[in-house]
Amino acid sequence: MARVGVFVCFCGANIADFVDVNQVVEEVKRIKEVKFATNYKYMCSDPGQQQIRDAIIQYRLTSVVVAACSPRMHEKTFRKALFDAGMNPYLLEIANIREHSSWVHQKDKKAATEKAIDLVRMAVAKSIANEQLHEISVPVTKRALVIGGGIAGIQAALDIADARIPVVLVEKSPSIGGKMAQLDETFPTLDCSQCILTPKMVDVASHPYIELIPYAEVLELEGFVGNYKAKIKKKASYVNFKTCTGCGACWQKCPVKVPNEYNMGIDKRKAIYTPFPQAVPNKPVIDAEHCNMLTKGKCGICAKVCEKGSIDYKMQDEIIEREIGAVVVATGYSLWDPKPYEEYGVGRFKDIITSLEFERMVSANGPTGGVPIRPSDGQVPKNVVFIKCIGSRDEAKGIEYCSKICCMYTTKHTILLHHKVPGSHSYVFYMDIRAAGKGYEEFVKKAQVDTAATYLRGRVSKIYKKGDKLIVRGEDAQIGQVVEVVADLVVLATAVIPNKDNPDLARLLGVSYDKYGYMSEAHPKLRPVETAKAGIFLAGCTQAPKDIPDTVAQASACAAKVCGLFSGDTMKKDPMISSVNNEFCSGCQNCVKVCPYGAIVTEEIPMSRGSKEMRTVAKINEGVCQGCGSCVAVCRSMAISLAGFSDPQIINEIVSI
Amino acid sequence: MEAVANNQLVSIEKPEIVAPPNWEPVIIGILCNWCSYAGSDLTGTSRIQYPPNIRIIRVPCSSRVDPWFLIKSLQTTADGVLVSGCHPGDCHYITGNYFARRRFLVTKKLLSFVGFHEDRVQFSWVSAAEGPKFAKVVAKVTEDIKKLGPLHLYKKENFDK
Amino acid sequence: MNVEIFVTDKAGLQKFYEAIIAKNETYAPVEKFGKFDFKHVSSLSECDPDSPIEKTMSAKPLFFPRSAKILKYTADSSGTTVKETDEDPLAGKRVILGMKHCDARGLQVLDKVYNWDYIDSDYQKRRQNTVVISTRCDKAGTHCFCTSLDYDVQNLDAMDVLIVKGQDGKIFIKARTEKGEDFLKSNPIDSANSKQHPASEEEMKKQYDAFAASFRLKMNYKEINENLSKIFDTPEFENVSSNCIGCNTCAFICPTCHCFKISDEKIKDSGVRYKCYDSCNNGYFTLMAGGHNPRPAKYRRWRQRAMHKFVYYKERFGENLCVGCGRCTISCPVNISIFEVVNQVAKSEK
Amino acid sequence: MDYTKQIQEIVAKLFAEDKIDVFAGYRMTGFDENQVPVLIQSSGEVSRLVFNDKSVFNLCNYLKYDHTRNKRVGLVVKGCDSRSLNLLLTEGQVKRERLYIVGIACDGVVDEQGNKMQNCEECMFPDALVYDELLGTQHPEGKYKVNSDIKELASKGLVERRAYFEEIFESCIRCNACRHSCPLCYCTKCCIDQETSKLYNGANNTSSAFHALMTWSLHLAGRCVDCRNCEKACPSHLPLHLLHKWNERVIYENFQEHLSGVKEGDRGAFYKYSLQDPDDFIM
Repeated sequence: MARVGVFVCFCGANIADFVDVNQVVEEVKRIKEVKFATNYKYMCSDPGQQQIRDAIIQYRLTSVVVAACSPRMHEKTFRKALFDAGMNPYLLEIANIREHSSWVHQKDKKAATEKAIDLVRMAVAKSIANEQLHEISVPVTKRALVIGGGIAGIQAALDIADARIPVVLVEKSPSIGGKMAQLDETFPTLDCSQCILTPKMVDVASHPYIELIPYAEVLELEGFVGNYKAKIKKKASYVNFKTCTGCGACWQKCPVKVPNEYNMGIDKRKAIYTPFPQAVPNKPVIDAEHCNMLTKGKCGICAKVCEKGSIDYKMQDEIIEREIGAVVVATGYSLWDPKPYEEYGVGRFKDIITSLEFERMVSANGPTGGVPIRPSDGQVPKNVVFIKCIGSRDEAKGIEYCSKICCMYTTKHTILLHHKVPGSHSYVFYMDIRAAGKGYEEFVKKAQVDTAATYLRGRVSKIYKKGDKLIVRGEDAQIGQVVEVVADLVVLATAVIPNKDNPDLARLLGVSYDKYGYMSEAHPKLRPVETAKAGIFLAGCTQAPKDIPDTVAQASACAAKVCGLFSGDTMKKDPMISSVNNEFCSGCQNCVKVCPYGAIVTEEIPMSRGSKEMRTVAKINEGVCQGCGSCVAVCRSMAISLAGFSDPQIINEIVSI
Repeated sequence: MEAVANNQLVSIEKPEIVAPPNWEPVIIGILCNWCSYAGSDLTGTSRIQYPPNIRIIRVPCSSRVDPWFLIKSLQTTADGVLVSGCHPGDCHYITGNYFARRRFLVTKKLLSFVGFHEDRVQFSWVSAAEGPKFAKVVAKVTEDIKKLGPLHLYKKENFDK
Repeated sequence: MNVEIFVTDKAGLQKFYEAIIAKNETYAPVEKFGKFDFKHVSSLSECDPDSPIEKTMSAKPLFFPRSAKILKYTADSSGTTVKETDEDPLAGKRVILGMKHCDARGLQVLDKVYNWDYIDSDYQKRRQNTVVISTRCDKAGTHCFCTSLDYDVQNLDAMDVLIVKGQDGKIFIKARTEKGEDFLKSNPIDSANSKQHPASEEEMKKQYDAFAASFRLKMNYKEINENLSKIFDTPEFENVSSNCIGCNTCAFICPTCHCFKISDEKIKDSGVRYKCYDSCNNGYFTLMAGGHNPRPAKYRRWRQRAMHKFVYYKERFGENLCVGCGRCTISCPVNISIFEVVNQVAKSEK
Repeated sequence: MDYTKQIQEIVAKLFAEDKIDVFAGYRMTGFDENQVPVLIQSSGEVSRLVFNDKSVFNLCNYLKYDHTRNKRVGLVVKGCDSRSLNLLLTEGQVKRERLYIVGIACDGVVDEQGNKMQNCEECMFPDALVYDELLGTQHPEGKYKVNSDIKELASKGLVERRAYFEEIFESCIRCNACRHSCPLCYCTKCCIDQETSKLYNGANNTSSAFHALMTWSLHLAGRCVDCRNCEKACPSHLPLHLLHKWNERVIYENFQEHLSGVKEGDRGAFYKYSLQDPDDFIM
């Protein structure tokens, strides 16, 4: 026999002013199962909770109804109160008489009170059908997969590995380092990117808890939080990394020249190459698309010069499997192709370059030895025009959002130009200068003073060629006039966009993504690191454009999340999930089709006890089920039940109004 | 029929049934936890007023709503039912509301075919940010059902007054 | 008993019916969706007392309704209170027109069951307050075999008034019980042209003979009673029931099936307890709370049905439970005939 | 349309080659022109089998009961029957390798009075869609037509429709023959059985009949193949096809012309969705 206790909260005046709380208590006392009912000024306060705890013991309550604010507010608080009194916390029901009654019917106390009584009756009826539930524990494989070896992936991998949790780091290209490895100096401190990044890269390679798998891709991820299984494709590198010493004899002798991606195509690399001198691992790979031996079957020079015999032209892609418990996605970003800006002559004028090309040029290890040049004639430019918001904040041609980093790196570029080319002058066309960040505004201010760059607020309408110069025509909105600037070089600050294959990867992982292709976090404010799929976390520009400090912070947050997940041998999970009653299940498997998480599988069970004949029934994977109830509603024989929202609970609510 | 002349409310399905004076309909609102329930909470926190006829039931997702619930509601306590979930594409459970949408349409049409007025069961998408919309939806549903008069079809014993 | 037999014609019968309906709470076969079911009527045009047996449901629900309220209760903090139900809509004084003889026989069977170890007062009240006017069929239905069973179709105690349509449009009306006599006194047949017509009995017998001759099916019930009781374990039951789909229809429309279940409908703080039809063909009929089911297989349930109709009931009450109306065969979705089944099984080897 | 001889030959061969344990077919009632389903266990009984335009009952119903479970079954299917068979295969209730299917290219069957059945007049798929062997000449695929009863009822007013359906639900005696005769109602425990349902506590009265029939028809919405087994089984002769045909129409018109059981692997309309599904009925 159910023994329900009802606790009605005044919420100060929030409820009591508009709902007659005494009448509510009197009315619910008439319900057969209600053995105790009271009200109090603040039920959530400690004395309020104490009343609940005392009544549970004194009246031997079998369930508790708190009539107060929304369950989204204080469900946890009151569950804990039940737990402290030795009662199963899931025997609590909350009647939301504040948000659903007192606050929305403030002009009619009688109606608000009647409604509050009904809401409490419903909660009482539901609570009678409540069952004791226990947190579910799922075993955990304590190994993390980090996808992407840029600064985000490196940071996450190191932080997780430092907690002595094994990490598998998968990088698509032959070396880790990512976009940050291509940068020269970083804002706002102007410390050299390589100097701060390469030690971390080396740490990754030598860390006992990190398994680095370069030149590889994730093909498949199955399973659920704590129990994923990943299939990883190791692309054929045609070089045996185990024996290769990285001496470099092979790429020095290779006769094939290919545009160098690392340097944005400004110079050439060979068909067998290491992407850059500080690459980790510092082992060459053969670019199968361009290698003469692999395309035409002729050449073989690298194999001849390799003393260790590490070259293996017959190498095949290899698929390996790893069992893992959590995934950090840190696949980075791409840059927007400015081709739609035809009026600027993008593509026609060689002396219009992108910021990253400029970055490579001014980089000490860059193709031009750290001095910017005009691609058209190799001259060092004196007057350089920087144009911001290329693609960003442009609904017509590009994307709607702000790419966040361009203001800062353009400022940095004016400084670098000022340092590297004496007598040069920068012009910056901008829409706004967005310098929110520690030391950012100061950095911008100082740069403007030091470089004496000309800042022009306005859009560029046209770029045309006059002799060997480019004429940049734009509007200076501050003086309200059209201006023309004679430029030796134009640098476009192109927008940050998600990688093209982000949606594919998101689908493969079972994570949602937004309209641009960025993967979606579980909550934009309160769960910015998690995805809606448990055990998969996001770091860096996979989620949205970010600068290096933000990326590193998010990566470390991911690591903290992963470590938290792995803190025990099992993880705890909310028990409000579906379960199948085998006796009722007829095995139609329609539930399998509607489950958004693939949490339902089938199993064969004996027809009856001891029978050899088998029949198929549905089985719910506790680890994967998120408790949406889709399967419950489509189960015709009512074999599936959703704990916390079972059919008897809801029907009880319906009929008790 | 005399009562009708005095502008009293009659049940639209059974015109012979006249609503008692000061009759107020009971409407059951089944709301998904993540969008519509949160939206209704926002209506509360914003102190937006709406008619008090609705009684709210929380479910995790609109896809949890079995047509059963609607039938049972109409047969017992309710004069009308409102089911509300996340906007298409916004489902917390990815695809739940797409499946729910199909069932809702068929249930609504079937009920109207066997003689329930279409407006007895209504559906809405209300996001967690749409507090004002929730109030508007409730006001509309209440007004609609008030017009339809009391429901007296296939009621269970205790509810056929 | 020296009873008057009234003779009238079609028009007279019509008037007789009309007068009854005008004066009494009357129930008669009403057609809905091509099937006649006994309903309350307020004019003769609504109903057809001569409805064909194949299309007519039995009158059993007027005495043993498909679902009857037993009691009402409320439960609140002051305790559980049992209340009287609403007035039984079937308990008042009433007349039934056009009941078939087989249904009347069915009532006699039910009388015994409901007057046995427990007296079902609701049933008794309904019986006492009802005047049964039974019309003899003109000819046998396809699946009828009432004439070859262990009862005299012409003389059934449950018929208060008997109507027989004789030759030349002559219609004979005869009170068979005191209740019937009283009824005819208060509802006189106004075009009665003679009383105690000397040849009436004979002409009625003649009609019966012609009626009896129209039967396709003849059952040797003695042989069946005897053989069935010996062959409980025959595998033939499995064969005859193999195409049964277990739908329960046979029991629901049978004029003598009398099993019921109790169903509570509790909503909010009050509830109603109902007594509803149940069927031994239902797989859950014998399911016990502990999970054991003595009749899990379909053939066992079929055997129960056949044996109950022709063996068990006879052992206790001395007569067959089956009245030979053929309704189960007509309504069976797969046309299983109880006549065929029992004959086939009775012939089988043990 | 009479394939008695062919079917007898096929079945005799199947038994001779030991390909099946049981064959579901039709036999004559023995006293009139109508037929009864029959399950044949040996070649000796083959001569009882018949097939003509009186072979109405959907034999797929027998695939769901104990006596054919785990046996190798042969059966005759018409177009509508084969659609229910497709669904049974899709929903994992029978294994294809256990079946030997004699498909019929059906010219339509007749009711007990000899009139062509309404569903045959409107049939879209007269030929068996899944079979091991097909008898008869194939027909072109029909066009979707809205059922004439549905059209008529839908044009009526709300009060009139309510009154009509009230009669239907009042006349229901809750025997559940409709459910038992439906080949797609194979659940081991039914949600509208008081004995098994967690929730259904129904008396055999009108409100329960309404609840049960509505739930039942919604469970068959997007699955019903219009074989009309239920309607033929109903002892009260209720026009149950109205509920199903109405749902079928709503689903066909709104959900990308979904028709159930047309091919194996195609599930009911409620177990898939499309982004194009109507949304305008939702506020």
